[in-house]
Amino acid sequence: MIRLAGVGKTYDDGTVAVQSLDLDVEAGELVVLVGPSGCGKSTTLKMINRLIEPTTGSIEIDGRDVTRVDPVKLRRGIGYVIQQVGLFPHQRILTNVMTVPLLYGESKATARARAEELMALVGLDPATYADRFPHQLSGGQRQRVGVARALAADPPVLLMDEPFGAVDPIVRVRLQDEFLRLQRDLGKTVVLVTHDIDEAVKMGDRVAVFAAGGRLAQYATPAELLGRPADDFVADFVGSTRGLRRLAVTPIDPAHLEPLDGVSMGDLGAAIDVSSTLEEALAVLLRDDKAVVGVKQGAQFVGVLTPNGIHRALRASLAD
Amino acid sequence: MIRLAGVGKTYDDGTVAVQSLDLDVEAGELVVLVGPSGCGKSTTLKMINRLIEPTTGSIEIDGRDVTRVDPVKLRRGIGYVIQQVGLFPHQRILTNVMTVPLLYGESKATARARAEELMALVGLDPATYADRFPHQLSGGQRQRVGVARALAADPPVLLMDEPFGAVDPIVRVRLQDEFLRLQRDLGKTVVLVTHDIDEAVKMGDRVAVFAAGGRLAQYATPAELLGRPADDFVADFVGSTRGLRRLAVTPIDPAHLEPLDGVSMGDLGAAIDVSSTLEEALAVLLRDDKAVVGVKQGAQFVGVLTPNGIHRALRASLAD
Amino acid sequence: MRVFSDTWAYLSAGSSWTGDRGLLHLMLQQLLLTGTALVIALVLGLPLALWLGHLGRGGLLAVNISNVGRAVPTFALLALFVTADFPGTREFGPYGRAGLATLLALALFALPPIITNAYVAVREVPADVKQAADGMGMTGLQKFRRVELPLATPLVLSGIRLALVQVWATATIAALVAGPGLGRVITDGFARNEFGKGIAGAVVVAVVALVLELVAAAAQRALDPVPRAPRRNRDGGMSGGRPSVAASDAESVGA
Amino acid sequence: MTLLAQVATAAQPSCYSRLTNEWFCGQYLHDRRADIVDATVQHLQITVYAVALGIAIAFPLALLARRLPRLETTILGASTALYTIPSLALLPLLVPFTGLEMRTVVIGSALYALTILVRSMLEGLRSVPDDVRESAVGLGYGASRLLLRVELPLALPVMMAGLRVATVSTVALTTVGTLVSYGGLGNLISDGVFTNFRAELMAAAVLCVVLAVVLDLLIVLVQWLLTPWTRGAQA
Amino acid sequence: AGDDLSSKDTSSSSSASADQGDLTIASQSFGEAALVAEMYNQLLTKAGYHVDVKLVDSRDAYIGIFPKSVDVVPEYVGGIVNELNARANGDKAKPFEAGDGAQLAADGKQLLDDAGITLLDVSSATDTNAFFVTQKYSDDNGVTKLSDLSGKSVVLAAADDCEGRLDCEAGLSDDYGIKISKLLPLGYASDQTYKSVIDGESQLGETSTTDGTLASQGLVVLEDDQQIQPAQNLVPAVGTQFLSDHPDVADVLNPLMAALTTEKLTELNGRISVDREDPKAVATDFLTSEGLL
Ligand SMILES: Nc1ncnc2c1ncn2[C@@H]1O[C@H](COP(=O)(O)OP(=O)(O)OP(=O)(O)O)[C@@H](O)[C@H]1O
Ligand SMILES: Nc1ncnc2c1ncn2[C@@H]1O[C@H](COP(=O)(O)OP(=O)(O)OP(=O)(O)O)[C@@H](O)[C@H]1O
Ligand SMILES: [Mg+2]
Ligand SMILES: [Mg+2]
Repeated sequence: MIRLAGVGKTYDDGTVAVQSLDLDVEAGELVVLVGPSGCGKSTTLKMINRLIEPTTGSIEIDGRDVTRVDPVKLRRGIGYVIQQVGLFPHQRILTNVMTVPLLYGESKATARARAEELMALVGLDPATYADRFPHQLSGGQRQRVGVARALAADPPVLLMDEPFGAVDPIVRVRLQDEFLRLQRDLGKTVVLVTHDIDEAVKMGDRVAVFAAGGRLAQYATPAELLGRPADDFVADFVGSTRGLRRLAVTPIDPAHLEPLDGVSMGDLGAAIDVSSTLEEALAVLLRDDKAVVGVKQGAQFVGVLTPNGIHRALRASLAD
Repeated sequence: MIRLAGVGKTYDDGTVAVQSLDLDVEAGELVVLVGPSGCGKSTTLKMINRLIEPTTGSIEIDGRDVTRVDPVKLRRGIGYVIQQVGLFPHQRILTNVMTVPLLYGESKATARARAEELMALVGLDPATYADRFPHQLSGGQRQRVGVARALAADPPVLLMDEPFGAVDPIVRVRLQDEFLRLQRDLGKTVVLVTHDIDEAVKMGDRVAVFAAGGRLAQYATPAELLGRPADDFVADFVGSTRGLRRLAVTPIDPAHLEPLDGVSMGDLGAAIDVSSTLEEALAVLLRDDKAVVGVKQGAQFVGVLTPNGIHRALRASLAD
Repeated sequence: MRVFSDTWAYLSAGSSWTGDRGLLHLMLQQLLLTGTALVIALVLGLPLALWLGHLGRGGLLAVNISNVGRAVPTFALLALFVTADFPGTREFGPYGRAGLATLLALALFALPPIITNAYVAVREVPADVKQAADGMGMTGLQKFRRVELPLATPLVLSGIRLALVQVWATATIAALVAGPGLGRVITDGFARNEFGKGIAGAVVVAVVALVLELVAAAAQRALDPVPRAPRRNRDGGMSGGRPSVAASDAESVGA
Repeated sequence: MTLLAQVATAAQPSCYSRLTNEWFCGQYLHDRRADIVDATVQHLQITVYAVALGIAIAFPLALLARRLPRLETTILGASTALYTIPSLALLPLLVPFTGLEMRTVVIGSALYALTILVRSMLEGLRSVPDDVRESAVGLGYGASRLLLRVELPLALPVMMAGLRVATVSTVALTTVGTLVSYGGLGNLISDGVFTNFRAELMAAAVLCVVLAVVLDLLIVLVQWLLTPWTRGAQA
Repeated sequence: AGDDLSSKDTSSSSSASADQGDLTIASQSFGEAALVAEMYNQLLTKAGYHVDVKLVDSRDAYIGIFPKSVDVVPEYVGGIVNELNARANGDKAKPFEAGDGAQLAADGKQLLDDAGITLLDVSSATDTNAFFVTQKYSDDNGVTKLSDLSGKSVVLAAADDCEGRLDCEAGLSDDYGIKISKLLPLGYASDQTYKSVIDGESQLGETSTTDGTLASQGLVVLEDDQQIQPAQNLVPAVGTQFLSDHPDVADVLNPLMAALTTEKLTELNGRISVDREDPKAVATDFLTSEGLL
């Protein structure tokens, strides 16, 4: 879907932001670019919609070289969410969201209907918020408008540069969850930039870890990244508690459940669904102050997990 | 040491930032104020050094009502680290750090010596950084200068408003660690504001969780906070994975160690010190992909921890 | 064109420059006039504006009033002062009767940029820096002297620089009420059909204005307490640097 | 002529006669109403035309300066240099090309207004937040649409501030037009100066200020109407 | 001055005769010139012209475009001739100095022809430089004419361009032998000049022969007994081409020239500058009483 081959960017002042980057993004995939500040994440993202022209290499979207397409047309097919939100301060929220459909030459009525639908989709009631100006919204609400605006033209590709960067951690988690839910329905091809490894691991189908100078240190699924960091840089970057992080990206494997027999109901805390992650299992275990947690499939208990069982499951997950 | 009794602040426009707050801070204690954005944390902090005058209630430091003291004198006895750092852009780093001693009327030489000492203390080599201007430093370095400046007059009390807010997560962790190390040596009375529950739990001897309007929802040690949230608001604020968080604040209890006997050396991963937290134990366990982790006191193995053992230890910690 | 050769002839003749009514003498008069008017304006406007900036209020009123003051035609002001029963000295010259009237008129003309920039400069010192100063126990005066004033300096200076050039360029109208300065060369030239002479006067005025501008810009750079990191907006040369008058007014509108 | 009657009865000197020569004289305002209104209208015309012309010249220059940073210093320098040409010289020099017409004063005043206008337009365009500009381009705005729909509206507050200063200054500058017959209230001022006519001088000067205040308020009002998003956006 | 716009109104409302087309008058804006221009305006308007009056601060503002886009100018013989002389022969050219108006007009004929300008009838009314002292100075020192000042040392308050002019500083010192100890450029008949003489800062002030304000200020003119002033008789200057197209202009303006005298002009000036009567009203008043309107 998106293919970067040998892409490099050297700024006029000689700064090498990206050296020589190869990166493939499949259709419908959510890829996260993560790395320390200044490592070339934003530069890479902006080269995809030609806000920045690469100095070497080629970038293709759906097999077409982006440099051969009129940049204005190209960008209309790519949703773009900027780090600082970048809403138009002089336009009301609804108008902000209508921007791209109107650029396309859609009728006002169509654009309006679409914008209202999208506002509802990102959890902003049009009746309340349509006529406000951006400065009358909270940071988190503004972020949602930014996402809605990028989605308005229903672009197959979405580029997001630290889309949840400007809000506090609590709102941030909520926005992440909402976007994941949204993405399940929409199935866009998304490239998302962040410098927060937790966010990367939580959001990405695959995560690309950048080192300084736009070097691609590792490109893998979150579980793989946490379980088998490619080198010391990545290991250091994902942190010493990466084992704990892996819990969050590892699903429960029914093979590691212990049988329900011999566990008294009093020892069981709240049950969790078999589709949960190991982290959720451990969290419930610790929260409820119990020794075991029941695991259900639908209404049916399928087994229990103990701390040791969780540990075993985690160890086994890498062996697959 | 610091005692707030029935303190309230209503702004001119009618906003009630803080309702009626009681809060005690012991000498030498590090208390963290945490809560969602706009809940009155900064307002509370600034009332302590009278940058904001309370509308109701009284604030005492060492038994003296702060409103009876000349604010200028009061502030010289209280170090203040502002959220946005607030270095003087027109002064070099060394001069910035020397500001308060000079205000005190200390000699240039003394102030200079002290400032250089402090710069070294916060990890900035005076030879390299003394003559730079603030804009020539990175965000994290600036934060350190802010802390050094606040410490320069050796004030018994330190107020810090999101002192690590402006830097990226990686640098942030480093700054937190450094400050904790510093505080172990200095033993100041510190009130620190953050909106990051992880930071609060990591840094605080005690944590005050604020709800909107400056309501004190809970005031307790981190372990207690995570183990027994006072109400739904706190439970929600500390998050569903608070069980996992508790690992980080619970020390290893030798009583829960299992004996070393019967464990083959091959099953043992890296050993950890007995002064570590349970989280570190679990992290090593998961990282090394082993079933048990050895625990040492000095060079001597004192036992091993298994996942189940960690869990037991955590459960027991609350019973104390 | 003959006019230009006349201009050149006038400028290159030594006699044009010397003597009681020579260019040098008149230039000196006008420099004296400009400098004095600027000093008067500074004494009148600067402390007030700086103080209002320190307090952070009341300044918009001062700024708006002094700005509307621009609408008073300097020429009319001059006429008012000259025709008033003015207690000036009888002696003629930069500080003579017409000279003094011109001084006052020019000083009033210089006030708006000085007041506006000084007020805005102090008020716009970043809030976090001010709060840090308060937080470490500075008194109001200490904060003003050690923090606000040094940080405000560049913008204050650019206001003074603007005023300097405007006053210099406007000072020529003293000639309309028989006052001192290079304006005399211009009116005299045009009155006697010596266009070359008139234009020569204008040329000298413009050249000196440019020189003043460059000198002031250099002084401004030298006095800036923060060595500038290379930035988007260059402060050098004629470009005038940061938003001054314009920026301040933007706020008065929003308020 | 109706004025004759009044003149005939002027046995005791009126308050504006040279013998009394008061600064404020209602009788003068009454007797010369028509002249004063004419002068004010002319003044207003010249000011408005001059500012409009100034904008028309300044805007392309500001765009050019922004597009080609190497030209910026030249453009700002040239507009400042224009300001230093004494009006005493500029207007008579323009006459042979533009004639004894209102346009002479309009062109002269417009040139003087350039200094402030170009500068504030440049500042205005620069005050547009980079993130807004970037997101507009990212969404597929072309250059001209970006300018008209995004940059111009957002630059408005700063530009209007410059416009206010320019307008008020132009009101004052227009008076010099009396040199070439079109000075609006400046004609009265000039006459007042040369004949020591205090009431006339004072009335004209005050009217200048009133005119400036009215125009200034008008611009503020227009700006208020054009920039609804800035309302209540307190820092 | 400053009433150029309103004159348009007058033209449209009071035109009685057949439409003669547009006509532009330019004039200097000082009181007397504006008054005479207004008389031209009223007469020509009555004759059927659409008159546009432009009042400017000094002659050089219109001289460059006359007769190209200006048709009629109320002028002074010496003024226009010497202006043309300076333009044609450079500003160092020797000025025309004839004391008689008609003579001077004849002397300048060639210059006028070259410029495409025709002078109509010369009026007996003349407005030359004059020099005044206070009544008290005159009484105390027995001075009534300029030659009485011969050998005396005085401070002169005068126009900007007085220095070196034969009709001003040069003439006073060379022809009359007056020692000008200092020249204050306070303006021609300006308030500052009056004030300077009245206050005793200077003894001699420059004004015009038709200054109507002197008596009211206790000032007296000294007689120019050696005739250093070139003739400055009032005269209408008309573009030659325009005149041949509109010969009736001469018939309209010549009677006015005949009616005007220095005394009448001085009196009218006084009404305008002392009583501050409206120049339009004064013009109408005069024209009516002379039977011209
Ligand atoms: N216009 C520019 N000119 C020169 N260097 C630039 C320019 N823009 C960015 N850089 C440099 O290129 C490098 C990569 O920048 P980029 O913005 O891609 O980093 P990033 O990974 O997005 O960092 P962050 O997480 O801080 O946003 C940095 O070193 C930066 O300083
Ligand atoms: N000067 C003021 N006037 C009116 N209201 C104010 C003022 N300063 C703060 N507030 C309001 O008081 C409340 C508490 O503000 P405060 O700055 O103490 O919050 P905070 O807890 O520090 O938030 P944050 O985490 O965002 O810094 C907020 O609702 C804020 O909008
Ligand atoms: Mg970036
Ligand atoms: Mg805060």
